[in-house]
Amino acid sequence: MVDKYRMDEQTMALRVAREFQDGMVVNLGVGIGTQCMNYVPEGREVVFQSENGALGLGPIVSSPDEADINLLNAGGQPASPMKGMCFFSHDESFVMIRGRHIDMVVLGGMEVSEKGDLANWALPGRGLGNIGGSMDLALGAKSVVVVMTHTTKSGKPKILKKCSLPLTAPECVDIIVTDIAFIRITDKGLVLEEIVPGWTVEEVQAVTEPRLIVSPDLKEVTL
Amino acid sequence: MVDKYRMDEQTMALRVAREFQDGMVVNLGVGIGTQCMNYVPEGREVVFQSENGALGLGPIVSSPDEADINLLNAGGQPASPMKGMCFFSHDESFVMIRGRHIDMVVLGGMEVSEKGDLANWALPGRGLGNIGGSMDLALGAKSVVVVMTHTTKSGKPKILKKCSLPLTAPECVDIIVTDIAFIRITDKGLVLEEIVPGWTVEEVQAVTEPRLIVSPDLKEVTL
Amino acid sequence: MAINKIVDSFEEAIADIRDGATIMIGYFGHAGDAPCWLIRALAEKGTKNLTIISNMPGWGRTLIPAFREMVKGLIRNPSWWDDAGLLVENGQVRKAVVSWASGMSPAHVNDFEKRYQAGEVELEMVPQGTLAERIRAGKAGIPAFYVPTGAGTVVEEGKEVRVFNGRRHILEHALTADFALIHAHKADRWGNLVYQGTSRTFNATMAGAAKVTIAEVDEIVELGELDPEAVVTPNIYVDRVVARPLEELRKW
Amino acid sequence: MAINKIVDSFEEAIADIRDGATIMIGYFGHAGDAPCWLIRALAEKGTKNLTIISNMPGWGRTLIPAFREMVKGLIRNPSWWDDAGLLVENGQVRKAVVSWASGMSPAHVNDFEKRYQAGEVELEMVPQGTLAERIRAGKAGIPAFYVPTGAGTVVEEGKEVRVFNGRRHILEHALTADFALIHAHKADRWGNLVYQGTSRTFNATMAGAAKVTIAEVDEIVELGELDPEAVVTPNIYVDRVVARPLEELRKW
Repeated sequence: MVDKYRMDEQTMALRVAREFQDGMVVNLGVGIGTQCMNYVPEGREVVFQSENGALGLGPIVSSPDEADINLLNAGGQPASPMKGMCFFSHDESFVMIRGRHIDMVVLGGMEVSEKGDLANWALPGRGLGNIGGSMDLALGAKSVVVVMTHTTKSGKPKILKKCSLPLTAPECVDIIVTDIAFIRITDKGLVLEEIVPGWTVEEVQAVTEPRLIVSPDLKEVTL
Repeated sequence: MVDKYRMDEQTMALRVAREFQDGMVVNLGVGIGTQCMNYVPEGREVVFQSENGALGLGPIVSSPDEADINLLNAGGQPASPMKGMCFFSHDESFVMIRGRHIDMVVLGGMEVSEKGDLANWALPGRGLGNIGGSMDLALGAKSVVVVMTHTTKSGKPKILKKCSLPLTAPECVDIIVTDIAFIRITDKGLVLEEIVPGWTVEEVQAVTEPRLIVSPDLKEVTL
Repeated sequence: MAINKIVDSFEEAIADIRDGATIMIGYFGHAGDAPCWLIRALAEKGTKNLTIISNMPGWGRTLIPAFREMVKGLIRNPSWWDDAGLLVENGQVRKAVVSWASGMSPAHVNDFEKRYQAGEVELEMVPQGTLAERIRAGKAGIPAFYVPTGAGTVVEEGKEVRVFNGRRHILEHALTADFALIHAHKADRWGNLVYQGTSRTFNATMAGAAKVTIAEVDEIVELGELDPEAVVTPNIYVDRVVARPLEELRKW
Repeated sequence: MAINKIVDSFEEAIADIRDGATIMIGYFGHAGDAPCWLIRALAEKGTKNLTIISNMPGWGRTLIPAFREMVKGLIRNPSWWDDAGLLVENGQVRKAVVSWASGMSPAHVNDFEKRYQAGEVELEMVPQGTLAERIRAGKAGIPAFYVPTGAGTVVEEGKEVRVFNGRRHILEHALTADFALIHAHKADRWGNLVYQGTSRTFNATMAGAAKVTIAEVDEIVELGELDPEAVVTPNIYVDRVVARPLEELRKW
């Protein structure tokens, strides 16, 4: 299994970005999320909401010479100015988020349960951690995409029957994009819709705790 | 009593405006209140808050040629633009009001009780009326000045032991300016501090239901 | 291909408003802040049984002429001024949630009051600050909150009372609607809005508080023309934008 | 004679902050939005037993160099960047009310976390949107409100739970403070503020939520120079204004 292909962060970001539909307002969580900013599919116009108070920021700049310390995304990366962008305070930002005005959010995950519970903020064994905007985003966005490696560094499943870590929000995740699969969470359970080339359904199931429903349209991840 | 001098609206507005201290933020209720805008004492800078979304509007304009339909005070009168003014939405306006950021409000009154209860919004016998911003202003401002005639058109007292009309807010009034007197509401009761020339304490008491405490510094109203 | 919230006509902008809808109408009470053209389009369409959420049910054509006359020494109000009173006078309104139910003085009786006295319309009176905050709560995903406003008055009746910091407070609930009709000064195709002076009022508060927010504006400008530091209503809250006829604005 | 909220020095601006005070410190977590000079003045003054309300207890001088290094291929951060971490490292903080308690990654441990593990500081973790809303509620005279955020998680523990529209919500209470230290771009003598880009964050939210709001700004301009349509923080929320030293801003 060590030799099998797994998507790297950039490739996962690219796959996630394919979910962005024309006209959507999307919030990108810190981490892999913010990388999606640069991969909006050709011909689609997407408005990014950054919880630090901006709508409509452009792609991350490519050199410090273009960077503006007052034009940052939520991950602290300098973004390009765009026509149509606007700015607001933190309370207004979370009016948008909690008030269900965001079409899609892309969050990192430590664990996701088969019911769509998400755990992504606590530092295990350290008694604290970083909730940040994750709880508001997880329950406020109309659609929640979690992007994460399929297993922990030691190879244990991160998609579980029940989360063991403190929850971010219960029953909130709609889509899981991992380095080996694309899984949709439905009322019937976890539906495996896409798989990375070189992996079999059995191999993906072996590193996933709950039972996967294989989509009749199962296909290889395309970017 | 018919022949005795009573202050007219403009004169009452002038007397009220003397209460404006340098640097205060003042909201002027619809009616006599908005007339105070033009009588800020010389040498004092006062910022007017209009609940329709402005801070720092200037005096009411003197001709329709100077009027701007987007520069109105809460009474709908066109105000002059001033350096330092700014605008905001209705929710923000009442964050200021309810959040106790306004130093003083000047409201009209139908009845005031000896404890400082105010009634000024209901239309007696009609089952409806205009609450408007009065309830928020009456309890949100740090200091509440009520300006009204001392008696009804039929000569009945408007300063009562207990209000008979639906309340705007209980125990909220600090100062009553009428056409014949200036009364401060204290823990001990109603203190008559100023009286209009030509009236005796007994005559003012005769048209006031609760007992008035005469201030040791009682004087004539000066403008 | 590109986000475009611009709609060509007022009729089209309100075409999907159905009988029985709940509609927020943004204004404080003057000519500068009302979505006059959207209101007239809705009057023309004749949609019935509306619940309106607004600062007031409106002066209407019953009182606007009197108002105009009252203030004419101070200000000239535009010929195109209309407010929700037009919908009331048209018999389209079933219920009003407002802070200011009657005319501008006890002597001025609006059509809403006549219908209220006749038992034809329902009224929910809400203090103005609570009205604004309930609308914001609807936009913000906050179902309920406590305020001191109205405690110890008739507004308290039937509501949960609770003491915080030694002071009575009452529980107030969020307001949402099917549509919000608002007026702003300029918009771009994304729906960013700016206003003029004291015309933000309930317009800026209601933007985003309904399922569909429709903004009537004086002018539509190119994307990028609005100063990003001066946008008052972020595009996310606006679904449709429709421009007033320039020739009528000019005429005034 | 005239309203003048301008204070000449950072020392003077914070002179009345006493031991045991509760202080809001406005920033999200980057160099562009922190009131760096006010924080340093407070560090120099050495005020103790502070409760800080902020998005995070700060990277501090423990982590700012690492952060700087991490992002240097993308952005150059100014030499004068400091955050509340400086106060934590100085042993001035007793308690932090924050949404983000640790470093920027599990590998980056800030001084607050070390002190927390040693039992030297208290921590109240609040989801970011709830933190912002609790601060706004403090400013708005709203003692408490219900949110869905945190329901079904550890955030719910010890809080009142209530179902609205079939969904669990928890009761959250307003936050206020003795002082709010914020950063804005420009101010006038009345205290009107404008910001730049993504630097409004908690600065604009905290303005007015404390008994005394002190704004550190890049530039003080004449009254009337700020566009009234573009003022973000109305003057009523600001008590003191102090300007950053121009030569240091220029140097960077």
